[in-house]
Amino acid sequence: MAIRKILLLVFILVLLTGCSTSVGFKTVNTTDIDEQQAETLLKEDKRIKNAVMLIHDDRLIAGLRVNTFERFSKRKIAKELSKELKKMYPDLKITVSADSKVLLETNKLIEQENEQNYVKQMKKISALVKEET
Amino acid sequence: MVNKRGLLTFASNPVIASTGVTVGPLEMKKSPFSKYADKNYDDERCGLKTNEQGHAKMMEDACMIALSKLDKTPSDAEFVLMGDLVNEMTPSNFAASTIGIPYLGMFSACATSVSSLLMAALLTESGMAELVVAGSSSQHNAIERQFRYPVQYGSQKGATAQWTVSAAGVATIIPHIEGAPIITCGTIGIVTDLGLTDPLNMGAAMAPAAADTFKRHLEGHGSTVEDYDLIMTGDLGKIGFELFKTLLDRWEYDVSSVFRDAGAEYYGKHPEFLAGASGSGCSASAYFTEVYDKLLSGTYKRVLLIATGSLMSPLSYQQGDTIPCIAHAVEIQMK
Amino acid sequence: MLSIFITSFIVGGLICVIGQLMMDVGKLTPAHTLCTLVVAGSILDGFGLYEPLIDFAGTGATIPITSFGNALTHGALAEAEKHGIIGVLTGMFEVTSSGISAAIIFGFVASLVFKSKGTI
Amino acid sequence: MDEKKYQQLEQQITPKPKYLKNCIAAFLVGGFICFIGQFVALFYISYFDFTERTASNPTVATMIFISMLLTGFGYYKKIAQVGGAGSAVPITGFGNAMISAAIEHRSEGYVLGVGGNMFKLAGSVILYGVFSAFVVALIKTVLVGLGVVSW
Repeated sequence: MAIRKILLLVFILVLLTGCSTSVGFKTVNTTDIDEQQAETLLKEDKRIKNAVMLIHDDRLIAGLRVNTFERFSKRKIAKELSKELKKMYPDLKITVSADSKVLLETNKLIEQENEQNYVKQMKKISALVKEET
Repeated sequence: MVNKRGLLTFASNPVIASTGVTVGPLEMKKSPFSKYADKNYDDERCGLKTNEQGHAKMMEDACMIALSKLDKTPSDAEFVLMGDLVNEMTPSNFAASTIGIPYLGMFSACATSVSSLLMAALLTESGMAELVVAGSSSQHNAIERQFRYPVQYGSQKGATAQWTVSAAGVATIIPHIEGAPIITCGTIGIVTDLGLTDPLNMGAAMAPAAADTFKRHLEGHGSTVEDYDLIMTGDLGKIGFELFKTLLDRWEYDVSSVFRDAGAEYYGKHPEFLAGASGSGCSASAYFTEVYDKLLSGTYKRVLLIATGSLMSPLSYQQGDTIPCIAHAVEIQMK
Repeated sequence: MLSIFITSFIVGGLICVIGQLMMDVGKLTPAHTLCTLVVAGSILDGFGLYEPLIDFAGTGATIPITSFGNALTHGALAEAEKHGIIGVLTGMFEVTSSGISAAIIFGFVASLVFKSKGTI
Repeated sequence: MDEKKYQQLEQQITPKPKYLKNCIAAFLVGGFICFIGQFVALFYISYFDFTERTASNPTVATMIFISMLLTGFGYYKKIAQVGGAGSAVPITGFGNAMISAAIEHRSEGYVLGVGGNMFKLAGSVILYGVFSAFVVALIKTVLVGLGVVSW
């Protein structure tokens, strides 16, 4: 009985491994601000596994996924990066979060490629991030 | 000189004329004793609204069955002595109110089956009664909820935990006639408390009481283990029964296969029921089914029944008190 | 995304093992065990250690009862940060009410629908 | 036979709990409940406006709902017999404590029975949770006020 349970578990885990998609690093910029600086900042941070960044209008949203054992301090990492980005782009409203919801939503937004939606959705994401503290 | 305290001897040879046993659905499925039972129910509450009402109904049906086997009605019986484990024994009270026989509530926890039998024999012996009904019962849900947790609450039970049976066992006692098992003597137990406090290991708490009563009975009535075809304890369960046998072994009694425990055997030693069965219906329904039938058929000539009870309440063990225990013994012979 | 499932399983399982050891070795009743764990959760949050655990293990840290103590303390601390000492009293149930309210509501619904059964 | 000797004998004969087996069972059952919870949380994150953090509220509520069904149909008891703390420690066990008490005491009526007894088992968890939270938060607030630690 126990063996069957474990087998089932392993099976589920294997399934999950197959499904899990890794988005890598992705940046979309609809403004003429230079995004290179931000991109390298995220890419060179070894703690970060995946990142999706969207710059539109006067907003910058970055959804991060950190390495498994860095998750303990993922809030701190997000805060740190947020500060640095603020330094780089003092004119933008910056939202950085390591919450997978932000990553998912931002990614979805980019994949929809509907620019009219951007402002509304980006506001919503920022609001979600604020709500949780 | 042999100490005669607590010993009873019945010179007039009162007999158990008939028995009535009702069991719940789970017992019907899992218990080897249930094949001797007179009635079983598909529903734990016997189709009634509450567990306690079902409990009373089981008791009442058992009484009616025992009486009907003698072609008697409740109005023929002089006394009814019975008890259970619910607060203030309300199921027995309600059952007594329905059948309308003069009633004495008996409480010795799970030893009620034997204590009521002894009292019934005494009433008959004294000449005050021609027909006495005696018995006890328990119902799993009602007891579980009172002594432990709600029935559906998930708590892991250890190997010492016992399962309260849903069953009622009743016997009718009349003055001597031929061809019925005779209640020859008995021993009233002394409350024994060796300082155990775990309410989920009652077998261990009760074992010394059973051993004490056993020793006093054998010494007081001058018998030996070899005289008996069966020595059956009530609801010690597997662990309590082990302890009981160990104690007797230390006192240099011959612990042979004549020793059995109703609680340990009640569910066919099924591991799901852990240490076995308990409850005042356990000993009653085991004694008044298999043991009584085998006495009638002559398989057993002389048996000693020692029912054990732990006299605690949820209040007492939560206040940190120990578990006082009692055991009563009755000797039944077929001549 | 995947690793959260594994960490959740392991951390949640380990908290339960602690509970099991308290029950088996420490001979505590389930109620005592749960109370101790709740208190432990609230103390951990006092040191700011429980939130990182939630970030690491997701539901592995929010489903065990320890999170209940954590959430109560967290609510109280968040309010205290804003309103000072009075916030300790007022903020307590800010975060956690969902567990208790769900248990109350579903408990009542269950009492309407189900009957207890003594089968094994 | 005196008390001490008997208690020693009792200790000898009473089987010890199977520590290792119980712990493994608790680990698997408890871990599995959290694992299921993670699926539920993922569902709320993906399809509703919940972040990882805020999703824990609906997740807990959903787990208690599942616990209600398992309790009502009599399965939770069986899981608990195998899992031990693995089923008692997760929030589903808290739900089970309240729900089983509510079901059990319906026979005494909805106000005195269900209402009065629902918190019979779970009440102590709420009490100690609230009280310890109060003490911890109070100490921390005072310490912050004194400048010993920061938020």
